[in-house]
Amino acid sequence: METIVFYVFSAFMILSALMVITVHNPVRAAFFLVLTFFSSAAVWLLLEAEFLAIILIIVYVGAVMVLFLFVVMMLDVNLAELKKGFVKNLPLAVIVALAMFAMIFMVVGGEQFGVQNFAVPERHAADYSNVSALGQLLYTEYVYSFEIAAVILLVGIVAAISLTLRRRPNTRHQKVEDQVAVKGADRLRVVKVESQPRKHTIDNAEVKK
Amino acid sequence: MFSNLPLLSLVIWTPIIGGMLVLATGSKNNIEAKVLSLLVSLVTLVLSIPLWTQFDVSLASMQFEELIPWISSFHINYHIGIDGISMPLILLTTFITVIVIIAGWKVITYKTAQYMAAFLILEGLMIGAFASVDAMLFYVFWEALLIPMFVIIGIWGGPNRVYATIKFFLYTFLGSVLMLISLLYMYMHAVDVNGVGTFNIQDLHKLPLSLNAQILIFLSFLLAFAVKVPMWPVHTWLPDAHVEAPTGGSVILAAIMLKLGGYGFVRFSLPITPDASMTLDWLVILLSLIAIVYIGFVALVQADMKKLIAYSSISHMGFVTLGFFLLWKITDNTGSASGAVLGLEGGMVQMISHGFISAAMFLSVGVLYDRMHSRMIKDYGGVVNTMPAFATFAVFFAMANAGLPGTSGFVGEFMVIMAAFKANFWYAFLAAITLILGAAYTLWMIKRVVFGPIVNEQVEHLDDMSGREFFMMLLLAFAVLIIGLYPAPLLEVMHASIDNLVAHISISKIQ
Amino acid sequence: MFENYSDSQVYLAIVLAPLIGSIIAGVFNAYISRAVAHTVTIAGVAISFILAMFVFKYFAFDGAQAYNETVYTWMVSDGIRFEVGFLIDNLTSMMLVVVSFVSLMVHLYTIGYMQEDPGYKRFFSYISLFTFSMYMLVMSNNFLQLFFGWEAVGLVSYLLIGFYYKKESAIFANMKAFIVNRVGDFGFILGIAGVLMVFNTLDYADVFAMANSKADLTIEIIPGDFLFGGEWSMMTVICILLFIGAMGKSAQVPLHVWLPDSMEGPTPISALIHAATMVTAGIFMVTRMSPLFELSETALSFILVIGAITALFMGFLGIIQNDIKRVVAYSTLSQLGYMTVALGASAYSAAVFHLMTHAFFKALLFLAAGSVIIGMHHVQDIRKMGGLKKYMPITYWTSLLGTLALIGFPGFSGFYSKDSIIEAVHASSIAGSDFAYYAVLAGVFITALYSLRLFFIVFHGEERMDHHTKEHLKESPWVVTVPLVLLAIPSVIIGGMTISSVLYGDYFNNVVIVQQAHDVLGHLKETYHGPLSMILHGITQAPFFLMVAGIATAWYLYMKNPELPAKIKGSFGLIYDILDNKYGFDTFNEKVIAGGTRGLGNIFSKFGDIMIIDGFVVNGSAKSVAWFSGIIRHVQTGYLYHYAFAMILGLIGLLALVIF
Amino acid sequence: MLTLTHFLVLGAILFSISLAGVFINRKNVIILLMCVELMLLAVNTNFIAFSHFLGDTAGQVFVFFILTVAAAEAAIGLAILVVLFRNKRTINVEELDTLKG
Amino acid sequence: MNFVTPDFMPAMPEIFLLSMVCVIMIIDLFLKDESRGATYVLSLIALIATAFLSFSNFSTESITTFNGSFILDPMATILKIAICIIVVGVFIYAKDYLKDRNMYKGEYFTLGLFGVLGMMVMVSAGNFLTVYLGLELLSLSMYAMIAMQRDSIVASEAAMKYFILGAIASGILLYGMSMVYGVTGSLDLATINKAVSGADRVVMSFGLVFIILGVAFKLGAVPFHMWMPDVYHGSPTSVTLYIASAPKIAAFAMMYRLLVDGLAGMQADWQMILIILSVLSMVFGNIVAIAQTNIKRMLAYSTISHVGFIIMGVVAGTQAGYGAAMFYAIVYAIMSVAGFGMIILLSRAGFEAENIEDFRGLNQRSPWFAFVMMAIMFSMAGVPPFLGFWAKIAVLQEAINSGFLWLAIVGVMASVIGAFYYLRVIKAVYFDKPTDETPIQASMDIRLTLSLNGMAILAFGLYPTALITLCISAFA
Repeated sequence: METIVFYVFSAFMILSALMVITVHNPVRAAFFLVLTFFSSAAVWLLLEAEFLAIILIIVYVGAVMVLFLFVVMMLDVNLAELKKGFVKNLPLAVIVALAMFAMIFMVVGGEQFGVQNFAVPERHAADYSNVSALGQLLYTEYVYSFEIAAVILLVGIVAAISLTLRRRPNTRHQKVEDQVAVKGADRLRVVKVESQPRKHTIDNAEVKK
Repeated sequence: MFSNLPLLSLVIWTPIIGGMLVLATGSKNNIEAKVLSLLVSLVTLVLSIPLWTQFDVSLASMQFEELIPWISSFHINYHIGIDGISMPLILLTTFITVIVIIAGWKVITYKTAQYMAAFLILEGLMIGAFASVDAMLFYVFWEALLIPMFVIIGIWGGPNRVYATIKFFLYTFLGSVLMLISLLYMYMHAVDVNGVGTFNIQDLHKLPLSLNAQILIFLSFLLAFAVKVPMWPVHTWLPDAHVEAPTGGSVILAAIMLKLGGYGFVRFSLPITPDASMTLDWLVILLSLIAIVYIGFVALVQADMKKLIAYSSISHMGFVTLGFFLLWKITDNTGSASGAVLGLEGGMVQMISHGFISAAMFLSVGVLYDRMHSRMIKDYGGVVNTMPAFATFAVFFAMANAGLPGTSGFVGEFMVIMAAFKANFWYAFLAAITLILGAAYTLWMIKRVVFGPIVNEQVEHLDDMSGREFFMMLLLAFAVLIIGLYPAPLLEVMHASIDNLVAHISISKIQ
Repeated sequence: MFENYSDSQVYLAIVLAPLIGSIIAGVFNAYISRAVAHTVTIAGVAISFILAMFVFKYFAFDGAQAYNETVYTWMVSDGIRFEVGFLIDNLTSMMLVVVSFVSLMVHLYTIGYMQEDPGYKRFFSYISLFTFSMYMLVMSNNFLQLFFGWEAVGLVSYLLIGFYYKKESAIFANMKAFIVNRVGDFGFILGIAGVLMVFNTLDYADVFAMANSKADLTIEIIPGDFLFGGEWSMMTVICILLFIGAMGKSAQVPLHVWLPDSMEGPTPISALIHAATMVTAGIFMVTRMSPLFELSETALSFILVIGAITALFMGFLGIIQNDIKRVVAYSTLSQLGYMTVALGASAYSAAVFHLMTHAFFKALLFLAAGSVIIGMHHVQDIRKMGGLKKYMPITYWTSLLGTLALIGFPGFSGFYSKDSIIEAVHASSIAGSDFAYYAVLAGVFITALYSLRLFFIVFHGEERMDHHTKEHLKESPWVVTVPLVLLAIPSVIIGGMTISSVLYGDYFNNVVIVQQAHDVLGHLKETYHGPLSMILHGITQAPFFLMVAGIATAWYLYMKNPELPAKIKGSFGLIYDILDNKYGFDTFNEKVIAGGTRGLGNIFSKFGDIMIIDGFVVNGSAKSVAWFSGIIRHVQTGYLYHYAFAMILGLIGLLALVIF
Repeated sequence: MLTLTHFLVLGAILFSISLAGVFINRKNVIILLMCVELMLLAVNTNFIAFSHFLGDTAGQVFVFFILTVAAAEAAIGLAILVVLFRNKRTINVEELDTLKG
Repeated sequence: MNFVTPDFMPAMPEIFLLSMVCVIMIIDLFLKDESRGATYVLSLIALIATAFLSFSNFSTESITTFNGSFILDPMATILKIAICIIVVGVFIYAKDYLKDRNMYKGEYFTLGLFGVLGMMVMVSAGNFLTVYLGLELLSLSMYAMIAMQRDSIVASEAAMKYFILGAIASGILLYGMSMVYGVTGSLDLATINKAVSGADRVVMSFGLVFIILGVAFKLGAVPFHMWMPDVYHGSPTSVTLYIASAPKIAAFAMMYRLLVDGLAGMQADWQMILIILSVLSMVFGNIVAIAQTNIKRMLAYSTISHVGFIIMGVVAGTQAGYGAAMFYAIVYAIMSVAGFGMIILLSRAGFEAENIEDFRGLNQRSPWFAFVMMAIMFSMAGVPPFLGFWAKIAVLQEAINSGFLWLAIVGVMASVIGAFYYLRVIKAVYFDKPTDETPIQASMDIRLTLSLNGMAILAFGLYPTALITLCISAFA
C-alpha cells in the first residue's frame, strides 16, 4: 500500500517537476510547482513528517507560491519571447541532468542505503506528536538556530521592502501625520481674487481634501 | 667611538629614513630635497667608512653582527653582519649613491624629491640585502628593492619605459620566486643551535642536503641570480631597462643591482649547494662563456650607446660567474684547488670594478644625453672638438671598460682568465676573446661618438662638462685607477672570507 | 753620482721622471704654456736618459749583477704574489739607453715638427707617457708588469695614431691598431695564464729557474688524436701564445696590418713608437723569455717562419709605396721580420743587436722623412718630390747614412746586425731555417731596392713639386736637424763599436739562455775575428752582392731610366695588383673578419636576442599569456546558465574524481 | 517495501530535474527561481528520509529551517526580480549579459 | 527532556550586535535623510563595541554552548574582531559614495550589520544548521545590498546572478549536508567528526564534494567563481567593498568549520579536491585578470587567485597551515578593503573610478594616495616588505612543510603572472599622465582611514610578527 502511494505520488512529483521546467508559461509552471509540492507533502507523510508536510502546503503553497504568482502577474512579461530556443538547450540539459543523476544514483542507489544498513523504522504510536517532537528540539537544542532563522526572516522583510518600496517623487500619497495635525487655517485660505485671467493656485493637497 | 653604535643598521636605515624625510619635503621645494638627499647620502657614506677601517681582515666570520628577533613564528631574525665578501659591495653602494645623487642634481626637474628619495631608499635596501645574514631578510630586501627601481625607470625613464620597467620587474620577480621556494624548503630542514627551523644563512651553509635536493635548490638559485646578474639567456631585460632608465637608474642598476646576483652566487649557491655546484658547474661556466662571447658580438652592433654599455655589462658580468665556478674544473684538471681562490676573488674584484666603470660609462652617456637628448651613436661624432674634458674621461673609461691594465677593469678579468686557464684552456681562450671584442665594441663606439670631425650643428654647440659632472667623473676615475694600480687592499679584505668559502665548498654536504 | 747603483730609487727616477712630465703636461694642459710643456717633458726624459746612461755604464762596463727587486706588491691572491718590480740587467740597460735616447731625440725634434699644431702640449704629454710605459715594459721583472707596459704602450700608440682626431683615416687607424694589437694580447695573456698555471708565479726569475724542470709538461687542447688533437707540449703552447702577443706588437704577418696605417700619426711618433721602440717590444719579450722559448723547437720554427714571411713579403710592398712614411713603415716591417727570424734561429743576441741598430737608423729615417714632410708642407707623396738634395742638405746626408745603414752597407751598423742574422739563420738547423735563409737573403735585395728607390726619388732627379711648395722649400730648423745628426752618429758607428761584445762577447750571457743544439751564434763566434774582418768577409758574401744589385737596380730604374717602372707595372699587372692590395690582408680583415664579426653580432642580436629570446620566449610567453587571457575571459559569457554549467561541471568532475 | 534508497533516488531525480531546469530555461528568471525551490525540495526530501530512517528528528528540524530560509529567500529573490524587471523591462536570462568577460 | 538554559555569555557579541541592529533599524525609521549620519555613527559604534566584546570574550579554550551550535575558540574571536574592524572600514569608505549616489539609507548599514551577524554566526558555527543559517543570513543581506542601487541595471543584474547562483550553491551545499547527515546521523560537527571513521567512505566523499562546492562558491574558487567578477563589477562599489572583504574571512571560517572541525577524517579526500581548486584558482584568476580593464573586475579575478592561496593553506592540513590560511584571509581582507577604498576615494558623484585608466596620474594628483595604492598593489602581488608577502610566505611555507612543494611552485609562478596586472595599475598611477586633473574630493574620515589602512599594509609588512603569531596561535 505504502509502496503504491509512494510510486503514485513520486510519479506525480517527477512529472510535475518536469513540467515546471518545460512549460513556457510561468503561471503554469507555478501551478505545476504547487502540484509538485502537494505530491511531495504526500511523500513526506509517508516518512512521518506530518508537521513539515503541512508546513510545506501552508507556507509554500499558501504563501511562497502565491508570491510567485503575484510577481509573475505583476510583471508584464512577453510570453511569446520566452518560448524560443527551447529545443536547442534540451540535449545539454538532459545530458547534465543524466550525468548528475547517474553520479548520485551510483552512491544512493546501491547497497549503502539498503535495508541492511538502514532498517525500515517502526511506525510511531498513534499518540506520537511530530509537532511536539519538533518543538521540543526547536526550542531547546536548536534555539540558537531558531533565533537566527528569525533574523533571516527579518532580513527578508527589510530587504524586500527596501528593494521594492519606491517613493517616486511625483507620486501622491497620504501623509497621516499631516492630516491629523491639520488646523482650520490650513484648510481654508481666503484668496483675494484679482481681475486677472485665472490661474490655478490651489495646490494638490487641498484638492484632495 | 663607533664601537657601540649599531653601525650596520645605521648604514641601512639612514638612507631609508632619509628618503622618507625627503619625500616629506614635498615636490615643490626641489632644492631642499636635493640638499637633504645629498646630506643623507654623504652621512651614509661616512657611516660606512668605519665598516672598512674597523674591519678585521683576518676573520672569515661575520662582523658588525646584529641580531634582533623579527618574526618569531618562522624564526626570521633581523640578523645582519658583513664579511669580506659583502663589505666592499656595501662601500661601493654608499659611494655610488652619492654619485647618483649628484648626477641627478640638475637633470631631474620632475618630481625631484621622489626621485632622490627613491634612490636613497634603494640604497638602504641594497645595503640591507648585502648585509643580511638571515635568508628571509635577504629575500625581503632583494625583492623590495625592485620597487624603487621599478618606479625610477617608470617615472623618469625614456619613451618606452613602461615596457622596460615591467619587463624588468617581472623578469626579476620570476627569477626570484623559485629561490623563495628553495629558502622555505630549506627552512623546513635546517635547524639552528636551538634545534628549531632557521633562515640563518650560516646555518643553511651547514645544512646537509641530498644531491637531488641540492640540484633543485641550485637551479632555483641559479635562475634568481642569473636573471639578476644577468646571464645569457635571461639577460634581455637589462638592455631595455638600461636604455629606458634615467642616468642615475642605469648607474645603480649596472653598478650595484647586478652585483646582487653575483653576490648571491657566493653567498647562497656555492656554500649551500656545493655538490650541486660541482655537478652543474659546467652549466654556469657554459652560460658565462656564452655571455662573454655571444654578448660581446651583440654589443658590437648596437646603435644605442646605453644598449651597448648594457650588453658590455652582461659580458663583463660573465667573468664574475665564470670566476666563481672554476673550483671543481681546476681540481679536475690540475689535481689541486690552487687557482680557485684566484677565480673567486677575480669575480669579486670584477664586480667592484665593474661597479665603478659601468657607472662612469653610463654617466658619460648621461652627460651627452642631457645635452642632446639622444643616445644613438649616429647622432654624435666629433664630440672631442667641443668637449675635450669629457672626451678625456670617455676615452679613459672606455679603456677601463676594455680592460686596460692599470685600470680596475683589468684586475678582475686578468685574475679570472688566469684561473680559467688552470681549469681548461678553452675557458681561458673564450674568456680572453673579450680582450678583442671588448676593445672592439668600446673603441668603435668611442671612435664614432667622440672622435672625428663635428658631424652636426648640435654637436658643434655642445658645452663641455660642468664642474658637477667633472667632479663625479673624477671621483670615479680615481676609484678606477686606484683599484687598477693597487688592488691589494681590496683583495686583502676578501682573503679570509674567500679562503673560508673555498674550504667550505670543497667538502661535500651529502650525508 | 750614484754610489750605490742598485738603489731602487734610481730606477724609480728613470721611470717616474717622464711620467711626472707627462702628467704635468697632460693634466695641467690648459694652464701651462707650450714652453713649460715641452720643458718639463724633455727634462723628464733627459733625466731618465742620463740615468739610463749611468745604468748602462754600470752594467756594460762595471759588470754589475742583475738587479731584481720588488717595488710594491700589486696584490696577493691564492697565495700568489703579483708584484710590480724591476729587473735590470744587461738587456734592460741596453733597452733603456735605446729608448731614452730615441725618445729624447724625438722630444727635441717635436718642438720643431709640431710647432704649429694646436695639440702641441697634449703631444708632449703623450710621448712622455709613452716613454714611461716603455720603461715599465722593459724594466719589468714579471709577466704582469710586462703586460701592463705592453698594453700601456699600446694605449699611447692608440692615442698618438689618432692624434689628429678629426681625420677619419687617423681614428680608423688607431682603432685598428688597438684592436689588432688586442688580438696579439689575447694570445699573450693566455700565454701568461699558461705560465701561471705551470709555474704558479709570474716572476721571471722564478719562472726561468723552474723552466727546465717543467719542460716535459703536456696539455691536451684538442681532444682526440686527429689533426692537432692530442697532447701538446705545454712549453710550445705557452711560447706560441706569448709569441702571438709579440706578433701583434711587433707587427708580424698576419697581425702586421696596423703598422702601415699607424703612419696616420704624426711623424715623430712613427719614429719613436712605430719604428724604434714599441714595435720591438715583441723582440725584447721573446729575448727575455729565451729560457722558455729554448724549450720548444716547434715554437722556434713557428717564429722563424713567421719572421721570414714578414721579412720578405713586407719588403716587396715597400717597393710600390708612394707615401714616404709608408715606404719606411714597410721597411720597418721587413726589418722586424729579420729580428724575428733571428729569434727563431735562437740568435737572440743578434735580434736585440739588430733591434738596437735598427732603432737608431730607422728613427733617423723617419725623422728625416718628417723633415722632408715639413719642408714639403705636409705633402707625403714621393711622386711630388724630387731633387730635394739641394734644398735640404742636412736631411739629405743624414738620410743617406740612414739608408746605407738600413740596407746593410758594409761598415754601417745595419751591416753588422743584418749580416749576423743572415749568417745565424744559415747556421741554424731547426725546421724552416732554409726557407728563412733564402727569404732574408732575398730581403737584402729588396731592402736595397726600395730604400734606394725612395732615396733617389726624393732627393735626386726631377723636381716634381708644385711651384708654391718649391718657393718655400728650405732646410728644417735646428731642433729638427740636430736630432738627425745625433741619430746619424750611432747609425753609422754603433754596430761596429758594439758587435764584439754584444753579439760575440758575453754581454748577454746572463740574460739569454740558449741550448747547446740551437747555439748558432756560438757557432758563428768561432769564425768571428772582429768588425773589420767581418767587413772583409762580408763583401765576399751573397748578401753584399744582392745589396749592390739592389742599389744598382734602383739606380737604373729611378735615376737612369725613370720610365721603366711604369712599363714594368704595366706588364706585371697581376703582381702589381697583389702588391698594391698588400696581399689582400686589409680587404680580408675588413670584409671577412670585421664584416663577419659584425655579421655575427647582427645575427646574435637580431636573431638570437631580439627574435628568439626576447621575441619568442619572453614577449612570446607574455603575449601568449595575454592572448590566452583574452580568450579565456570569454568563458565568462555573462550568461547565468553558463555559470551554473561551470559549477555543475566542476561538481560532476570532482564527484567523478572521488568516486572513481 | 520502501527502503531509504527509494526516497533518496526520488530526491536525486528531483535534484537532477532542477539542475536540468537551470540549463533548459534561458528565457525566464522566474523559472530559475522555481528550479531553486525544486532543488530545496529534493534536499528536504533527503533530509526527511534520513531523519525517518535514522530515527533522528534533527533532520526534520533542518528541513524546518530550510523552509523558513527558503521563504525569506524567495521573498528577496522576487524583490530583486522586480527591481531587475523595472530596470531592464525583461526577465529574459539571455539578456542578463551586461556583465561579462 | 529538561531544558537547560544555555550559556549566553560566549554569544554576547552576537546578541549585542543583533540588539544594536534592531535599535538602529528603529531609530533609522525616525530619522530624516539629512540626519542619516546617526545611523552611520551608531553602526560604527555597534561594530566597534562588538569587536570589543569579542575581545573581552577571548578564551584560549574552545567553548561550546547552545548544545554545540555555537563554538567560541580563539579563531572565532580573532576572526570576529577582524570582521568587525574590516566592516568599520567598509562603512567609512562607503559613506560618501552612498551619499553621492542618493543611496545613503539606513538599509545599507542595517543589512551590512545583519551580514556581519551572519558572518559571526558562520565563524562560530558548531553544526551544519548554524553554518547554513549564518551563510544564508550573510548571503541574503548581500543580495539585498547589491540590488539596493535600484536604478542601476548592472547592480540588479549582478544581484540576480548572485542570487540564482548563490541559491543553487546553497542547494548543493544542503544536498551534501544531507548526505553526510545520512551516513553519520548527526548535524553536529564534533559528532560528525567522530562518526566519520565509521561512515561509508563513498557517501562521505560524495557529500564532501557537495559541501566543498558550497564553500568554494562562497570563497569564489575556480570553477565556482563565475559569479564573482560580475557581482564585483555590477555592485555599487560601496557594496563590492563589503562583499569582497569580510565575507572571505567568514568563508574561510566556514571552510575550517566544515572541513576540519567536521570532516577532519576525510582529510585525504578534501586535500585532493582542494589542491585542484587551489591550482585552478591561482592560475585561472591570475591569467584572466590580465585581460581586464575594469579594476573592480580585475580585483575580482585577483580575489580568485588569493582564494587559491587561502585554500593552499588549508590544503597543508596542519594547524600551522590553517593559521597561515587564516592569516592570509585576514590580510586579503585588509588589502581588498583598501583596494576598493581607493576606487571610492577617486569616485565622486556621477563618476565611477572603476577603470584602470581612471587611476592614471594619481601620483600627480595625490602622491600620498598614489603611494597607498602602490602599497596595496605590491602587497597583493606579494612583494615585500608589504603585508601580502608574508601572507604568501606563511601559506607557501606550510604547503612546503606538508610536502606540497609543487603546489607552492605553481602558486609562485601564478603570482608572477599576477604581478603583471598589479604592475599595470601602478603603471597607471605613477607613469601615466593624468586624464582627470580634478583634485580628490573625499572627506577627511575616508582619507584618514585609507591612510591608516595603507599604513597598516606597510607597517604589518615590516613587523608582521604579532599578526602571524596571533593567527598561528589560534590553532595551537
